[in-house]
Amino acid sequence: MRILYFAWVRDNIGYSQEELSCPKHVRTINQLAEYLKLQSEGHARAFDNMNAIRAARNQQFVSHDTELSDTDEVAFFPPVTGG
Amino acid sequence: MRILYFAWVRDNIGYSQEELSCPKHVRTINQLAEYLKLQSEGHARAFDNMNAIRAARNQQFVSHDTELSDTDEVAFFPPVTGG
Amino acid sequence: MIKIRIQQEDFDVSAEIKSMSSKTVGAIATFSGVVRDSSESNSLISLTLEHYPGMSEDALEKIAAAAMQKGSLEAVRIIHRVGRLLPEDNIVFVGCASAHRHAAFDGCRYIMDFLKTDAPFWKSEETQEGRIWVSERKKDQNASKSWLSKKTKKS
Amino acid sequence: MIKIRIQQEDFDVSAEIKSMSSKTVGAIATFSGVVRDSSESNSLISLTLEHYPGMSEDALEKIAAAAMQKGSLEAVRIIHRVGRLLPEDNIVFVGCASAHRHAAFDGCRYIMDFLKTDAPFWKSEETQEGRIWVSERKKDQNASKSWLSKKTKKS
Repeated sequence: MRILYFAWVRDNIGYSQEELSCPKHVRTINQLAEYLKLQSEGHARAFDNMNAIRAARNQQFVSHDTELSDTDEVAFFPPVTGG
Repeated sequence: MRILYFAWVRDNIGYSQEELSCPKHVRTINQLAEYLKLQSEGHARAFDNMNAIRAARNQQFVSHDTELSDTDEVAFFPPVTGG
Repeated sequence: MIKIRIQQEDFDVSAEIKSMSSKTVGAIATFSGVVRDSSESNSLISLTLEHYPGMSEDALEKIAAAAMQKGSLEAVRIIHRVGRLLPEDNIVFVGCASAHRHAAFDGCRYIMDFLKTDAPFWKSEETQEGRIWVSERKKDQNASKSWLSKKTKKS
Repeated sequence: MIKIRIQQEDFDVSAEIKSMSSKTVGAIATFSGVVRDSSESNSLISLTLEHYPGMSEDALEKIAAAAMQKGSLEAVRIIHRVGRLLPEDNIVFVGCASAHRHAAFDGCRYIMDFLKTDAPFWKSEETQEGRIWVSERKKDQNASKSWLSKKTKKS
């Protein structure tokens, strides 16, 4: 699975993307975030408050209970502030 | 009194302005139009349907029952179509 | 700040936008009215704009001032061309600058709605069949009346 | 026709308007978003725009297509700048061309409202105190939600 980070999510984690294979029990966006929190202090900070996090699967906004597959591109970021 | 004509009102009358002194009984925009209708066939055509005519006194839109004085600048024209 | 111009010459939207910019302006909305190919009846050769000099400037100033007062606008521009114009020529420009976008959009729309009913300009169209005066549009009357009952959206 | 661009370079509004003109276009509404001097807290030194390449283009295409379908627009342009910008620099341009003005205004407003909530761009502000990420604005959420219940005005 390819995972991308943007804005302060990336600043906390320290890099903008990573590739990883998740354990079988990690099936949704929320479960992926919980799993990522174990990776580093930066990840833990980034995913501390999931209400402040938005996610995309294959470049479409998705809700946190969306199921994932291992070939997905998943992105985590704050609410958008463009325009 | 200075009287100005615009758009098809002017086309009917054949010129764009005239100066005239009205008889005492001509006191409102409507009465002025009635009086002007007697001046020529063109005037009569221009003021045939007063519902199609708008007026300004001293460069402000006014209703047809507005009273006039001899020093006023009065203008007659169709509804505006700019923009 | 308000600037009004009535002129034969064309205008440059980029230059107008630049002239409205400042450190407190975050949003600039513009409107350009353009001569269309089709007249009320037929294919259009030209459009001629006539106005009531003196009254037309005053009317535009008054509309711009009302827009400024209604919304929180930092700058307003109105340029109305007069004379003979061809298809695709610009007719009118309105620009509104504000800190926020809703005020800028509302300002442009307000000015265009009232310009259509309260500014002494008249259009005549030249087609193969000759020259006709454009007649007033009921929906323009309704558009400007709608503001009397509508509250301004704040951004 | 829709054209979307995401770029570091500035844009020229006059050129964009020209590219939207045609014989059936009578109304062109534009919006320019500009960097203001003031940040959420302090005087602003610079603003940096980041985006999610690929997804950001798709999101803008989708918003433009929805605007086209909603109103009767003949052309839509969206340009979003990315990278480091200074006060008074342009951030975003939206242009909508239509036969009539109400559709053009509605199109611009619709696109800006959804761009603020549905396009993956993020702003960070540099001030004397350092760099902060701009937080989402509740009123932007409300502005885009309001379209779901609102009927499009026809001109």
